[in-house]
Amino acid sequence: MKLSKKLKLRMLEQMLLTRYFEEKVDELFAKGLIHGTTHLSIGEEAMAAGPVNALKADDFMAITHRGHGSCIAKGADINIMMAELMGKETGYCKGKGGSIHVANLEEGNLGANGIVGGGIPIATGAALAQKMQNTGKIVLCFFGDGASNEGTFHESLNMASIWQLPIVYVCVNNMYGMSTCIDDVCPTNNISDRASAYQMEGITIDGNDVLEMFEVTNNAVIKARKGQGPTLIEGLTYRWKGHSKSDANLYRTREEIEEWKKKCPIKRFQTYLIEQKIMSEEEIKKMEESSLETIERAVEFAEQSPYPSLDALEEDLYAY
Amino acid sequence: MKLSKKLKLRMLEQMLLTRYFEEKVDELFAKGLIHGTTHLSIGEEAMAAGPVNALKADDFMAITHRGHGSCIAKGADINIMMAELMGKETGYCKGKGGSIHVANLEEGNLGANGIVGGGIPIATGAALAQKMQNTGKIVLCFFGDGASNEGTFHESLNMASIWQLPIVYVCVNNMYGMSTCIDDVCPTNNISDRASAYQMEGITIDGNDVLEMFEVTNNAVIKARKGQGPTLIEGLTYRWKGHSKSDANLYRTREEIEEWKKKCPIKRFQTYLIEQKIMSEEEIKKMEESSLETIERAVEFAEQSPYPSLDALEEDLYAY
Amino acid sequence: MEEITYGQAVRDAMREELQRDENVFLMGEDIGVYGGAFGITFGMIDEFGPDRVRDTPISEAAIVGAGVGAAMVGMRPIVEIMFSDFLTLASDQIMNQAAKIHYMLGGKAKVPLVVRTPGGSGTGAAAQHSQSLEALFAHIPGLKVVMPSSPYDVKGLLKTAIRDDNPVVFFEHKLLYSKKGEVPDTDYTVPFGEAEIKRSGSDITVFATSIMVHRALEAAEQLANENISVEVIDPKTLVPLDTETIVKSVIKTGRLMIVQEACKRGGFASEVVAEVVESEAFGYLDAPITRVAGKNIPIPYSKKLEAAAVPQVEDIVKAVKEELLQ
Amino acid sequence: MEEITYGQAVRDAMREELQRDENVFLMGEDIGVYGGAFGITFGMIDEFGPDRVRDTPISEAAIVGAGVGAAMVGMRPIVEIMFSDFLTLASDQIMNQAAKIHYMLGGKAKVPLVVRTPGGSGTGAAAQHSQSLEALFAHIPGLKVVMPSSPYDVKGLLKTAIRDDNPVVFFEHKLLYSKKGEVPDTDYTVPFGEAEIKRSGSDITVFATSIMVHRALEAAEQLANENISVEVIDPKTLVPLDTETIVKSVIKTGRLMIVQEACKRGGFASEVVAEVVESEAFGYLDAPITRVAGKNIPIPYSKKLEAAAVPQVEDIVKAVKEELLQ
Ligand SMILES: Cc1ncc(C[n+]2csc(CCOP(=O)(O)OP(=O)(O)O)c2C)c(N)n1
Ligand SMILES: Cc1ncc(C[n+]2csc(CCOP(=O)(O)OP(=O)(O)O)c2C)c(N)n1
Ligand SMILES: [Mg+2]
Ligand SMILES: [Mg+2]
Repeated sequence: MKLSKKLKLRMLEQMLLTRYFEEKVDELFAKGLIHGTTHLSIGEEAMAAGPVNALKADDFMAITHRGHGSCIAKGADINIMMAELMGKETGYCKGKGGSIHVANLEEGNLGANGIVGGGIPIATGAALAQKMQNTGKIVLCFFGDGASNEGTFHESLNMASIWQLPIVYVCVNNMYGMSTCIDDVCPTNNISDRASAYQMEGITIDGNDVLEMFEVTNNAVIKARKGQGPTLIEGLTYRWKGHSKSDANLYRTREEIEEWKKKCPIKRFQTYLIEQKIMSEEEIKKMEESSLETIERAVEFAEQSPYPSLDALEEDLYAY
Repeated sequence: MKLSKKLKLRMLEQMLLTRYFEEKVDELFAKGLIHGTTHLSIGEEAMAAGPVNALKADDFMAITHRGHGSCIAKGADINIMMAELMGKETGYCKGKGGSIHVANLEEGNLGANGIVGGGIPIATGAALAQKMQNTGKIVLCFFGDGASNEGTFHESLNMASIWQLPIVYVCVNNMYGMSTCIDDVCPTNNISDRASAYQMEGITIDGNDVLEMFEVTNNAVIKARKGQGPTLIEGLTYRWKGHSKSDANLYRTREEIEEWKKKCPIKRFQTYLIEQKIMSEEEIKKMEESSLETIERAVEFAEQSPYPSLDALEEDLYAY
Repeated sequence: MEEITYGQAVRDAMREELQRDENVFLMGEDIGVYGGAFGITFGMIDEFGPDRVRDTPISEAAIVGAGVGAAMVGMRPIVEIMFSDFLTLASDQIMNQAAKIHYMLGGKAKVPLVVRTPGGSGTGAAAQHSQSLEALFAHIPGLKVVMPSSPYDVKGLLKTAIRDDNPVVFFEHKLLYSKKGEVPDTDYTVPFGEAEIKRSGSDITVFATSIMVHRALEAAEQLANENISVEVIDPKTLVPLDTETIVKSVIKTGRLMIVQEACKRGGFASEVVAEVVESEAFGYLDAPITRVAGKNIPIPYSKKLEAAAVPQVEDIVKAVKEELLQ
Repeated sequence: MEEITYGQAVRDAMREELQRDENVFLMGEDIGVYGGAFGITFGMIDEFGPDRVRDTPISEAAIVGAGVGAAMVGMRPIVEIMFSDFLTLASDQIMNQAAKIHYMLGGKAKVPLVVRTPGGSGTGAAAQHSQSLEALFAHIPGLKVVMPSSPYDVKGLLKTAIRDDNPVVFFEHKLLYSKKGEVPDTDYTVPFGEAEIKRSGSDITVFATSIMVHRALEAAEQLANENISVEVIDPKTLVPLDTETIVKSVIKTGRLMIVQEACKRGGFASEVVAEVVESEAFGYLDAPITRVAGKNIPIPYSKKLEAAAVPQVEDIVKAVKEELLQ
């Protein structure tokens, strides 16, 4: 499949924005400007940009607690995201949600979820609605390797299969659920092996290859849109940072981390773009700089935004 | 594998007792002498006698709402069972549990469960305990085709596999969960196909063939006892009666029911026993009569037993 | 006005809403050909087809979760959980997802979902099929909790629930399904948060929910023979709760008794006590507020035990007399 | 006596019980090398091995369910649910299985299971990681519900829980883990069902749970400067509840305030109100009983909102003063 230059540039930019966004979040967290908990996807950027770009603007997606990259790929406004993480009134959730609840239905983002596996049935229901309403839209559902052990995974994939729903399940297999190596808690070689339990196609691919992630997802999206049912795609990737704020990384080796850093999905994509003469080093440099600026502006925006007023405390409980 | 005559006779007797017990329950229910709800396994008797006889007396089992046959096969006292169904003080649960909660830990019966799929993790935990305590005992876990769509099925089988627990899962596939045909809610051909999602051996066999049920379970029990992990065995069978008390059977055809009645597991076993000259028709007749008498005596026992006194109402809430 | 059963009223409400709004649909275990465990949806699959009267696998968490997801993108699902005891299997989707999404997302999403489910004891179905779990859901902000007692109410409240843009947990009562009452043919709704004085009286206020409304009314009738005048209030919805009507009544009668089927400890009755104690009615109380409630035990199977586990008419009669002596 | 943290006290209780009884074991997500989300089990896997400090898949229902099964056949599992909000995923196993098995089976089986879990807000973890859900479990007969507030209590209560033959839901508080207090080196237990007067006073009784005990004590300290004498009662266990101590105190002070972090509506505070109103203390009340509780909203993320969602020391001070004016 031939991808346009424009799309490739967009994906690189999203990956860069994600990387810089999260590096900044890490920094702000250390400084106490972002509080609570936040989960960084540094090292996994291809797993967001690849699949999400296979969607149309009005398709839906449900994401995980480690979802900054998917939000950005779906077109989230970085300013508004940053404001949310700082707990500001101008954030996506008016400061009420924070990092693990960023959502924006207008952009088709059904939201991150603080409950591991909690978003899988929700995505499945959104897909059911597409089918019932004949919208031609599809749903992309992200979850982690660890989440595949939740009962909701099983119930949802089964439902999607028997009803042939227009949904694509993407498992971000970064080898660990918190400290727990997936090999210790999942007896099959691949998580995609579980698809057969639902008579579903299951595919495992290199999650650090944004082009492959795009293509494989795109095929699954086309299939889903045609009414040919769901697919389970597993991308193999790695989280460079700790699970969340307090993680001594005792469950994995420094070597393993370093090994994976060498497989950086962004570097890899950049090398490809240069080798294929799609971008020059110069152009990449520029994109990096402008992305960094975008993040700086977002921090400014967020910092200058007000905190929600106490009047907002009991608002938004019920819809009217 | 060569089964002793004694074992074969015992299995036939258990199957007869189950059949007569449940026919009596059906009758008593119609008369209003048994109330609430009760689920008959008539037509599925081989699925209880076969697997359960592969257990030693001190092995454990967890059963379903449709569990009279398994109780009887594990050695339950028919009198006490009948008393429980009539809500009498002399019943297994002192009249507090009823048909869907018959249990007897002393006989290794962890209990029926009113929650579909609710017993699967419990059985799995009992197996974990056997492994940790190195008892050499194993656990047999029954559930229905419908139950295989509950999240607990997935979570539990996964756990049993990663920990290589001494447990044998037996799926009683009677084609329906209430009115819902398993073909409509499970996309794979067999439920045992799901075992591969847990790197577990999965086998589908004729659930009306008590000898095959015994043998296949027995092999799995031996394997489990050796520490070689769990197995998922699916037996194909059929429930002749409605799901529970009020079932107009609109979801299946009279022909289908009649077709399966021809495959009666008891008749089939009796024919085998006669053909193999293990029992004479005369002996079978005698066994039938004595089994019927056992049931009649159980009814008498139960009828003569007192209802629990109101003083018992708030007893047994906490263990001391 | 026709006399129809409570079960029929539930069905009619759903039928009319399915006709009115193409986004409304039903989903649950065995609700199609079987018509659900209590026959409530019987025949509806013929009228609306298997798409809109959708049989599901036995997967409570995913059933409700799929309802949440469908609701977020514009549908108005009515999900049936066969027995309210099984809500425990879908608790995360109800309590952590449906209830919180609107708030957590800063008001940017809504979840117009109805979870219908029968509760209550009296059918001999024992501990795992007989609970009254409304208090669990009333405690979780973001949910609305409904407990209709009559055919008229159940129909009007269910319509309100379906048209509400928020998640509603709708508790029907198994024993009420066959109860008859007058229901108009015309489209009507019963508002949330408006209690009804089902019988007016002057000696004591009895606040009762679901089937206990009927037992309280029967008790009131008996007590009337002894010249005791009982006012019976049915809140209809626990969330929102019409505290005003209760407070007014207590100010009038000076006495309050709360009757619920659910286990006493931590039941919704306690909440009503606390609300009234914090209200202006406190100063008007001539006697302590009492709760007549289910015992703190699982529901036992044996018939007499089962009946003794929850309030019966005579328990209410007795409790009112004792209360009046104080 | 040594000063140790609440978190350390939890760990010590488990270590000592693991040493004492070979049937005790731990099971939960990331409790091994990681030491759990709050580091409570850190290092225990080295001491007791991966069999007895068992990391699990992310499968809350099966974790608790496996605990139930293991408990039924003689083990004494301590199961950790990483955040108490996730209890919703294991509700069926806790409420319909663990809680009911002993009763439902006519006393023939027992379930000596402890479900340990941190609750509470204050860490900025937002709506799905900050709840106080004790009321849900206190409503279900067959469970015991514990809410320790100090290092001494948490250690002694956890030991009691582990040695108890019934299922116990044990709520720790995230913000208390670092709280220090004196704890004896010798083996001791703290009994269930015995409340403690953490500060004695004469003007008003304040009943508080978990972290609110500390906020109430601080409020009492401030109020003492204004010559207001506050008695602070910590029930330690909600089920069983030591009503007697509360009633006595109320008879003495004539006023009762209940402070809880959980959402107000349907919280355990309401139960305490109802119990006291039904007791002999009713006649001694000089003012209405009030509840100072969490707002009826999910916990918001933004810091100031989060703090405003639950009672703080100044809220208690203010409420006590208002109460004394009545
Ligand atoms: C139901 C539930 N259980 C546990 C947690 C705590 N928790 C948060 S993230 C996480 C690991 C999830 O692993 P995975 O699905 O692989 O996603 P990853 O964090 O690796 O992106 C855990 C255990 C949770 N948030 N929700
Ligand atoms: C969690 C739960 N959901 C639904 C039910 C209602 N119910 C009882 S039995 C049953 C069908 C179960 O089907 P299956 O597992 O195939 O067992 P079978 O009845 O065929 O023996 C259903 C839906 C229940 N008891 N528990
Ligand atoms: Mg992971
Ligand atoms: Mg079946």
